[in-house]
Amino acid sequence: MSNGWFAGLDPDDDAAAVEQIEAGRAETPENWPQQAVEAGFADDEAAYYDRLHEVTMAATSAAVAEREGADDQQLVHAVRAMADCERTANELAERVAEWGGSRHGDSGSGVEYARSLADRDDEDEGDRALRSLAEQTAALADEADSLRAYIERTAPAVAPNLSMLAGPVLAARLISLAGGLEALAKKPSGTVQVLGAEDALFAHLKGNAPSPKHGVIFTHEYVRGTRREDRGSAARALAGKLSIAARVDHYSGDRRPDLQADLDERIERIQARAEAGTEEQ
Amino acid sequence: MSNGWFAGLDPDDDAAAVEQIEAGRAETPENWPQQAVEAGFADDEAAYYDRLHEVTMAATSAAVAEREGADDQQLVHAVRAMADCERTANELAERVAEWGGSRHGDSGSGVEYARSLADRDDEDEGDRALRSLAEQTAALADEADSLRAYIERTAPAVAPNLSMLAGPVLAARLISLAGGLEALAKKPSGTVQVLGAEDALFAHLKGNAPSPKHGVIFTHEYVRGTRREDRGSAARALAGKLSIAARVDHYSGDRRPDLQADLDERIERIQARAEAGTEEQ
Amino acid sequence: MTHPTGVERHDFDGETSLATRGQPVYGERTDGDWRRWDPHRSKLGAMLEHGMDTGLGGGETVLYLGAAAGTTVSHIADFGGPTYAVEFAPRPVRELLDAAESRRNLFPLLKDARKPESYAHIVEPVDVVVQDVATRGQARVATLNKQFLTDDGRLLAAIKARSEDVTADPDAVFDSVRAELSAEYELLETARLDPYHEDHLGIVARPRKD
Amino acid sequence: MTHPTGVERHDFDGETSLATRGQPVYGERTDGDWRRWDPHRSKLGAMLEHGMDTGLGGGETVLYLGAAAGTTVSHIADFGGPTYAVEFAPRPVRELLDAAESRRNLFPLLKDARKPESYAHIVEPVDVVVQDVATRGQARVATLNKQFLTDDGRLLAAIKARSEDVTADPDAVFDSVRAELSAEYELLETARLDPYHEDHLGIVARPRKD
Repeated sequence: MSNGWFAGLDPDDDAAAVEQIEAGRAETPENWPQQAVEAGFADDEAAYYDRLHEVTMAATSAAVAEREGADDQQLVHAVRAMADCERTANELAERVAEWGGSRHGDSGSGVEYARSLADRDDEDEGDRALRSLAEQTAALADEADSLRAYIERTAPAVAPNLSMLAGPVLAARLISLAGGLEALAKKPSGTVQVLGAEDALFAHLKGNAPSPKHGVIFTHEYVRGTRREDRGSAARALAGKLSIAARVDHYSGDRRPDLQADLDERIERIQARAEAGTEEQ
Repeated sequence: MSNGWFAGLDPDDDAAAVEQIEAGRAETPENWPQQAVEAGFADDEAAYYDRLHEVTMAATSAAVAEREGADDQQLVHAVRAMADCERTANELAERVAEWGGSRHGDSGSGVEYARSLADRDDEDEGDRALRSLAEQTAALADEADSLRAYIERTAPAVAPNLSMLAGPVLAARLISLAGGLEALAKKPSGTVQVLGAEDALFAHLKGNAPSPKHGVIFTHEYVRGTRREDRGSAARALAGKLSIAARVDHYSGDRRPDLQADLDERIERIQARAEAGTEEQ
Repeated sequence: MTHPTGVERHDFDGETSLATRGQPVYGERTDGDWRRWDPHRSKLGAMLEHGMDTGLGGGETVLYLGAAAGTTVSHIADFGGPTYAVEFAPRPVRELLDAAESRRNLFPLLKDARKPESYAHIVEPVDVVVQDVATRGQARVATLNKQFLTDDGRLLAAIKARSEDVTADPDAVFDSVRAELSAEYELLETARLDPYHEDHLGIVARPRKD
Repeated sequence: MTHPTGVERHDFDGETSLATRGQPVYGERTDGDWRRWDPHRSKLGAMLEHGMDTGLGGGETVLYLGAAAGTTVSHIADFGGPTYAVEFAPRPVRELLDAAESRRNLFPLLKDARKPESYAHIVEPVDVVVQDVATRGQARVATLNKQFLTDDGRLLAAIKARSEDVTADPDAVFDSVRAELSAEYELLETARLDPYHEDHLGIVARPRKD
């Protein structure tokens, strides 16, 4: 015999009812309306159905919100897909460059070269085959661009503060490396600082290298544009603000322009060390 | 001072002249017609130019034939491109399956699933982005098919006997693994037998595994379709005939239907062991 | 063909169509309280327009698999009894929730129809299982959910050929689905749903006794 | 503008055009012995149609880089002296060989114009270097081959913008090529080759003394 969703529940306990709708299980269906009335959960079948309606509406609304709020998962898929397209476009572009070089002499490389082949006249079947491959390569690169545009539109909706500070693509990358916005929000800023530097981190843990100063956040102008000796400070400052932004985005959804102002000021002071000739204490 | 192409040559030695046109070098150009007459290579400048015309026509014809005969290189590029497209199509298909699964529930995988997404209605931007990626994946798979068709048309022209015995795609793969038709023709049949099994071969040489019985020729029906205990014999017989075929294709260009008849007979005898219950001696 | 109680033919801009009474859901035309049940939008509507003998009389307890945004299931709830609506994807369920707001007998569930154990603690035995899931393994879904059907219950399924196999010939797909379904169901009637829905097959079946 | 000896204007189907005398090569129209030198097919032909002062008088010794299938170089050999034709790709050289069959002063060479040492043992100092190589580094090719030009020789080059950089603005590309070329050459005249050839620049230059 199985238990209905209402088994053992207080008829007024909404949270528990929703939990049972979402997570409860049964081997076989049974005459739940009758059992609910017999168990005293409801006065009669009409009252049971009223309660069932209330509870399924609430549980399903909550489930939808939870699944939809996982639009960060869509962003993760998109940014991984963009990386896949960029990588595969480059791999095919190498093949195109080798093949093209054997037919026309060393004429170039990369996706740019593949695009230029799209305009050539075909002299024979080999040219046609190569041009088809070159067009495919260009299309893959275009797909990467298209995904980039999608990310630029979507990331600010999923994580507005993080996108403000890091730009939409870096924001999506951090979310992807962490495995989700919630996961990112739960990481300490020291971890956020080195997300994406896994190889360097591993080498450090094996005793082969100093600890990495920064992971993918290196691509941010505030780190890349800071002189080498101050990059650690800049990375730390940036990672700190990004962590706060991720938490605000996940837990509250408020807009926080003060985070940008604070960050700008801190970076300015760090970068000013270069002119002042100040060494980091 | 540099030497002209004719330096030290017998004026009637055509082969040596062609060799010098092709392989000779000089730091700087000099008044070659004058030097040739002075050296006695030609009676006068008119005679020099006549000889130069003869010799450049011959040398350039030979060079073109040699380069064009390297259409095996085009085949190599095409089969490597086909492998690249198949691999990248599958990589992107994995990404599409992950992304699609998050939006629609586990609905499938592989390129087939990606193709099915191309027909869905878009409900929102995320659907559009995913569909675009799915279409790109399908296009890559189509490109692999297109290259396969090119290889099927081209391999019999480049290596007719090898294509007859192995089928055009396997023929192209063997040529690619060897690095060219000439390189394949020069390999002993024992090496041809295990081309493509480099990982297994390496493990064997390190002492970790028995020697591999077959490489990419495993995909041939004559090996794959033979029972396990006779596969070594079948692979040896096939590799032997493929080696002969490659040599004929590279050196002479004759058609040799007898190779197919011999191979068929040998494989028949090997496969007959299964019915006779004969163990390999 | 007698219509179920609560389903009538009405005139909408010069064209007669099936209709039920309830809050409009998807911009359908109305005639007073009656809203048009568009066979082009609804597979079950198409099955009824084709005169298939669904056995519906009105007031049945229904389990609907693949409720999507609620187009069809809202009509069922208009003339049916307790109606359990199962849908996997969150996006259309937002709209299903709107349709269920004004229908006290419509119970929306964000669940996977391939995992009946995840809603068997909620859904009672039903008179009718209506199925419209665009996924592979549609016969399997019907088989997994047979446990909800009373002995004299009905399965009303719309099978989409392209979801099973996008490259194969639809007739071949339908034959295969019918064969697999026949293990657990006795097929009473099948009909193609053209012109309303291309490459779809409507099936009326009853469960075989185990 | 005086034409070189051996180059005349002739009438072809109601249109006058430059022409030379020799075996037809690429299906061009003929007027008796004279064959039409089509400026749409030939960059040098376009430069002459534009009235550029190439300095050609007829009978020059010429090194032609990028001879391709022989369209232009065959006309040059018709009115020139010893003509050395260098082309990298084997496919067009098949046709170049056909054009050279009947021209005893045309010497075809399957060589790489970026490696002059591979033909400097064959090619004597020349009066004119004609260049039409669709590759990156066109200025560099001209520089590498400057050693073949006599002090009062001429470089006649057709520069293709898209070969240097397929994404950049052609004028920017031409400026860059001109700048690089000016290190080793004095540019005497430049002109765009529209409408015959889009995004091409014709250049007449003479070598600077080292």
